[in-house]
Amino acid sequence: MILGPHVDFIVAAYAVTVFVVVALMAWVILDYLAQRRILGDLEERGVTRHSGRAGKVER
Amino acid sequence: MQLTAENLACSRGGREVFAGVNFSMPGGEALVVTGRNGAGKSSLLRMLAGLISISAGRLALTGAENDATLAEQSHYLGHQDAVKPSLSVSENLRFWAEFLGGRDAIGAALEAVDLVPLADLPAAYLSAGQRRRLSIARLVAVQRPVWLLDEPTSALDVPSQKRLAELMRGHLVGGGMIVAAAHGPIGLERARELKLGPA
Amino acid sequence: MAVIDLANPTRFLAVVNRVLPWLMAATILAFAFGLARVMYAPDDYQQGATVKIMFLHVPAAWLGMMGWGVMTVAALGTLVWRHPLADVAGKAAAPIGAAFTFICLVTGSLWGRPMWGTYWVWDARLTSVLVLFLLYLGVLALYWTAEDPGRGSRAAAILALVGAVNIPIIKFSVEWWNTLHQPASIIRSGGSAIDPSILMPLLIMAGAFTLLFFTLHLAAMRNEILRRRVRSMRLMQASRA
Amino acid sequence: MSAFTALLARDMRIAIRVGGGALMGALFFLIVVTMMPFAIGPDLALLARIGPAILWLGALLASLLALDRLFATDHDDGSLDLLMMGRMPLELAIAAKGIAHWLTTGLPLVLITPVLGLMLNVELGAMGWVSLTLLAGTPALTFIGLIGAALSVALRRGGLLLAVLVLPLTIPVLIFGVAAANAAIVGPAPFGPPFTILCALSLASFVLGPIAAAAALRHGLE
Repeated sequence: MILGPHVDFIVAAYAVTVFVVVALMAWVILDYLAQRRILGDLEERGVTRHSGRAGKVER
Repeated sequence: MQLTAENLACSRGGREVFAGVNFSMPGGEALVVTGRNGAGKSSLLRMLAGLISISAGRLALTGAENDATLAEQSHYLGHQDAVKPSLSVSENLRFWAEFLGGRDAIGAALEAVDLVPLADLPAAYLSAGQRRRLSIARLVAVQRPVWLLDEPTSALDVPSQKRLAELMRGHLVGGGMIVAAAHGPIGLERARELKLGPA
Repeated sequence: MAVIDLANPTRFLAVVNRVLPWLMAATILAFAFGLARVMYAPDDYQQGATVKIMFLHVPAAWLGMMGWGVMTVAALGTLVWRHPLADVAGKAAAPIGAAFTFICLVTGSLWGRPMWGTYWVWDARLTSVLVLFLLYLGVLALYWTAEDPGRGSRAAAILALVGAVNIPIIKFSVEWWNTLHQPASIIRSGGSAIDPSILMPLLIMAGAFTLLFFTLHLAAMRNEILRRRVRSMRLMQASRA
Repeated sequence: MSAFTALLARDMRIAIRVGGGALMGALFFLIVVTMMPFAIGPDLALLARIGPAILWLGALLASLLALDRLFATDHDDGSLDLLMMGRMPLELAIAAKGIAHWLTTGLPLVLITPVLGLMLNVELGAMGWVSLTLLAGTPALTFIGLIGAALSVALRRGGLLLAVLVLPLTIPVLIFGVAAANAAIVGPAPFGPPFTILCALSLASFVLGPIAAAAALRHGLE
């Protein structure tokens, strides 16, 4: 494969694309881990999503 | 320590709000300012806090730190809570503690207002009463001799009002003083009353 | 039946968890295959080796536009059917579509420098893509500013629909503006039939990028569902304390 | 942490959180600069010649419009009362807010300038000079803008009032900023004198802005 006189531009284009795609993937993965961690934290403290006890009569 | 007001007057926008207010109180005492709406309760507190200028009369705090003004030795709890919704509960409190130059007592202060379980929660999730409690935590986190409280019990439920009353009693026992504006009882048994406006 | 099943976020999460690894594998395979074909693709007689940039640029342009298409459909879902997943789909599509539009702009200007002698010309097509990018940034800013996700996504849905109606008008007026000011001075190889030896790799790359888009989109949707779960749990926590 | 750094850190943290205004100025800048060729026409030679002026105007508008809510949010939620009661002089508190605002709004403007320069066909080397003038000049815009932000809070009016009050005050910054940029790109006048004056303007406004803003807040909020 010979890239000719404009090799810099071609490499730069691929590099930018790889960078943006990697950034997107990092965003998705880190965000996923962060949300999981917070959810785990909240569950550990016994917080639930639905007001489980709200309907019942407290004695 | 002695807080003295002599012939204090306040006029706002050309209208006289109050005039001839006199009181003198030593440390360890509380003063409850009462009066109908518009009598100038909030204005008096803001004047003590140095937020509005004194139209006439004299105001002095003696016997405390010598080179600090009254405002710099006071805590002011106004109608708004000075809570930033995007910061967490502990971030909010830590900022005010650092800004007001207090000691590092964030945990104890959150404990005192019962907000420890919510410490990491963004303040946007708090209810009005919880925001109020976070605001009160500031008074505990940073030691200042004078507390200026503008209707401190508003938005608080009964247990929180009781907890606030305990905090206020502790502050008085420690030699501090409290000036509070209120419509109803705020839970202090031995407070002097200052009635503003025509009877 | 399947649609109703997917409407439930919990069920949707389960499906995503099952599908995502396969989708990822397919994406990687498609890229491996596509890039291999790209390596052996011949040079263009006019563009020379820079035609290799086109294998990134053209799919990115398509996906940038498709991202807005996804947002438009999701916006209808939000506004008309009030579908809970539509909000999530629209919000997740915005940054991904913006990223692909950005790739399109950058690769385009990196291609333009050797071909046209400048990184940027106010050519009708480039300018339209730039406007699309600005619209994406507007939607992202809207999501970023709104603290209440429900209100934010309805506002963004309206903006997405307005944008979908407006994009053709913008495109038309930009073309008119451009021809008014600038007689055709740019040599473009468009119009002539593309040689299959270039077209095939291009299509494969487009497929690979599309798979990548959907992989990222599903993963981002999953994050968004989790984020809303965190929000409702925090609200619950605050109301209990 | 001192009160100054605490306030600085708080404002920056709020700016980058959800609902904060960081990068919004840069986005506005990008859009304003993009609109210019639609009005002027896509003539690259013309755009290259007036590019620095367009960039400076865009940066001016972006940094002023972003200042709108700087004190208003603190005023609305009661924080401003406490900031005024602090042991730290109000002037310093305002300076801390100004620095935080410049770091989250002004600096991004400077950083994206080279990209916008490409679109206006300004050469890469020349772009460096324009960025340098913006780096030296945008602090002046922010700190002069503080005065307008304080006045608009004191008068309880937001939005355009700020621009109306402040834009005339920024004329010197605009003159010497564009002059320095043009001197660096096309000459023949030397780059040094206008750039030095630009730096002097920034330094002077760094002192005068907080003082005037503090006075406006003190008298306005009684």
